Amino acid sequence: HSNINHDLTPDSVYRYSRHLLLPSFGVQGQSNLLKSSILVIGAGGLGSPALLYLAACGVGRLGIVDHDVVELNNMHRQVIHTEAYIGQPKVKSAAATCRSSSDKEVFSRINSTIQIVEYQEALRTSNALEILSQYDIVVDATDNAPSRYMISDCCVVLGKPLVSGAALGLEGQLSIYNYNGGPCYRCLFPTPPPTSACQRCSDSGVLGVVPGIIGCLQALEAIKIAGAVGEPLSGRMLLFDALSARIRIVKIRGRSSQCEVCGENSAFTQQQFKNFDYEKFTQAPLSTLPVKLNL
Amino acid sequence: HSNINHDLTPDSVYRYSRHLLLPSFGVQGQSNLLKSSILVIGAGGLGSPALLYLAACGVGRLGIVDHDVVELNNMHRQVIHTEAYIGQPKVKSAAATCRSSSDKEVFSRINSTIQIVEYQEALRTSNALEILSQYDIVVDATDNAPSRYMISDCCVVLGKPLVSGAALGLEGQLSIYNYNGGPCYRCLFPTPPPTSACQRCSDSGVLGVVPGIIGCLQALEAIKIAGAVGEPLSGRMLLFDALSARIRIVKIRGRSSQCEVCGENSAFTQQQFKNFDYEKFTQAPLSTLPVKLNL
Amino acid sequence: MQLTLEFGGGLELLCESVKIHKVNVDPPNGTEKFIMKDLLSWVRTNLIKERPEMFMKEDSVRPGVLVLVNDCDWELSGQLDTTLEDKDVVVFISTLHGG
Amino acid sequence: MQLTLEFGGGLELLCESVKIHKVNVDPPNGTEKFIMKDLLSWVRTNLIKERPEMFMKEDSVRPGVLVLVNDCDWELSGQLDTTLEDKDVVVFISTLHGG
Ligand SMILES: [Zn+2]
Ligand SMILES: [Zn+2]
Repeated sequence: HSNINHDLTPDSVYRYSRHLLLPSFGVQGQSNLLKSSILVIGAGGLGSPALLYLAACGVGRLGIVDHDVVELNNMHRQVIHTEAYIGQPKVKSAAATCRSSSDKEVFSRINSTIQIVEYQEALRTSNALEILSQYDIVVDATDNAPSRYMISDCCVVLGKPLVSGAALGLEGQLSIYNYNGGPCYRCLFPTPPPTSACQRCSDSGVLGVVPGIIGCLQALEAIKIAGAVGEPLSGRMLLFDALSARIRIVKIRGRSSQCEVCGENSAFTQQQFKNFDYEKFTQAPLSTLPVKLNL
Repeated sequence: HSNINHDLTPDSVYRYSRHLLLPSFGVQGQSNLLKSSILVIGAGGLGSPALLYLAACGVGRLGIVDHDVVELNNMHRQVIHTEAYIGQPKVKSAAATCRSSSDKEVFSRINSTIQIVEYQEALRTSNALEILSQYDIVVDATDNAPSRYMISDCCVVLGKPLVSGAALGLEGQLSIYNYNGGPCYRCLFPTPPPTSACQRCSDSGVLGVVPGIIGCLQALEAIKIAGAVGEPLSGRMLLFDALSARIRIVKIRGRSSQCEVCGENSAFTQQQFKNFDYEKFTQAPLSTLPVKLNL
Repeated sequence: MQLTLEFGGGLELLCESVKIHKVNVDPPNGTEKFIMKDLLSWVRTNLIKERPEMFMKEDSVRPGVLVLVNDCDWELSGQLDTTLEDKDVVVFISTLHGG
Repeated sequence: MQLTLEFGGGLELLCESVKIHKVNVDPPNGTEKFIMKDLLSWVRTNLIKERPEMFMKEDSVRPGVLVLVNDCDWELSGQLDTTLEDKDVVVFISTLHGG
């Protein structure tokens, strides 16, 4: 292994040595990772493990978007947050766990050597282009249908690969959109589902470790794209059923020439994106208040 | 949902509300979890995510066994540890992340309401019976062959289910042993492999998020057993290939009547366990020093 | 002809929370082929116990439902015209949005 | 007869790091069946490029290797006597110990 040309510092060589030893990842994969930038939208059930592993593995710049605050009923699955941060913004809590944070905390955390950028705001058509354009890869870790359409459309107009995960109840789903000529979210789902089919974790519940598994898989797929290794899960979808411990990886359709956003004759521009009403399109709000549980 | 008999405190109802909402988990599953005890052996790449999710989900008593100290080259995958704990015992670091820890730290962490028991020692035949006997479920998150045989044998003589995970390079494996009449580790692997076939992460490397995924799946299977829900992965094995994003769940043999430890005619007693030399049996040490990487 | 039908992502709630159904179906009178269009109406009649509008819209599945024939998106095999064969596995899964 | 052979858990290193091999094999002279015992010697002759002792021990696989025929442990189908059929998938995987 000696005498390979690389630009890793001695500290990085030591920190990431288990990656450097891998013939199929190695110095080149780690070097690619350190130069990459990844945006994670949502610091909840999916975003928590995704952020932990993306920070740990050495992504050069990691962005976190979330407008929410930490609540006690998040703690069963959002393992990046700590009880001390209940009531405080998730972005602050997640960033503090990933790196040496504010002056208040004298100790550093998982990886103080990477850059973390905090966006303590809801993602909207008004700020999405500006934020997403600064990253190589986007991870959708949100929890509602309008956000998923908005993020996919934004990735199409900006040409960014999208690692999309979802979890509800005891099931999870995962795919990569808009990557290497593959389909976008709208190619698969041109028409939004009826609102009655769009359950949320806050309404229907979720076993905490299920988004944990899907979020880790999102981190893996983002690392594969950023590191330029392996076969990313594009044109395929992973379907996970926790209760029966069954996993299917299925082949899905390719890019649709008829797609209104990424198709051949589409003229969906940045300006049209800015003016598109995703809440009206999906008949659902970008964020809601949770229901009260009466036991 | 109202007026169901249960023994959850109002705080627990709120903290675990997303679990309580699940028809297939609900109050009964959560109540089972809160009364259960789970021992995680190894607070490294597999143990980190397993411990995070087991603490978060509300396992009543969580034991952690590890003799090692946190090193910088663990940080790429052992996301439960923080840079401040480098050089300190992994058990201390992991316990501090899971709960309100020592007097030094005034803030609490993921779940201050559960009991965490620290075993800052290597697991040996001399202490294994005493430690494992105090838990309902055992999670093998170790990194070497002699430990895997020792833990499985100990689970057989004590009648404990074993959730066993492994990860190396870009692959992972997962199964449940000694559960509900299913096979033990020795039923599958009666003869130890040659030492040349027993690579470790420290020798061969591992992509950090791969044990992340397997460790989360271990937490899930332990939660299913503890909560008494779903079909645990017994008599089946999950094989994960991260590079190609392929997962197989295969059917494996049942309990072997010829098994030297769990078989019909076996007379493997606690005393024999105590006297068994696992290092000699596998021709491998229970712990080793990592190799130096020369770049 | 025996088929295995699986429902997921919440669609199982429409069939009494049973996810896997082994069923026997036969081509409609006067035809030889059994296609996905036939299966949808068979499912609607025989398996869906409530809220059929959560499963179908007009003569296809509702938006947000993926259909997989032997682990392959039905868009790749001809959608409603896909011919089914003995022992095929058909999965109906509703896309999830939670996280 | 076409078979798909897969190697994992490090065994692929013995076959030039290729994990999936689509191969054509025929029953030995004078026999009609092709069994796992035949496949093992075929693999040893045709695919294993180095350290054959990491793959086989005597006439079976070495300890620590799981053999799966169509996603099912070969212990359940007769081990070395398992009869193979066209399009079967055989997986050889070395058990991992890392973590
Ligand atoms: Zn499209
Ligand atoms: Zn046994």
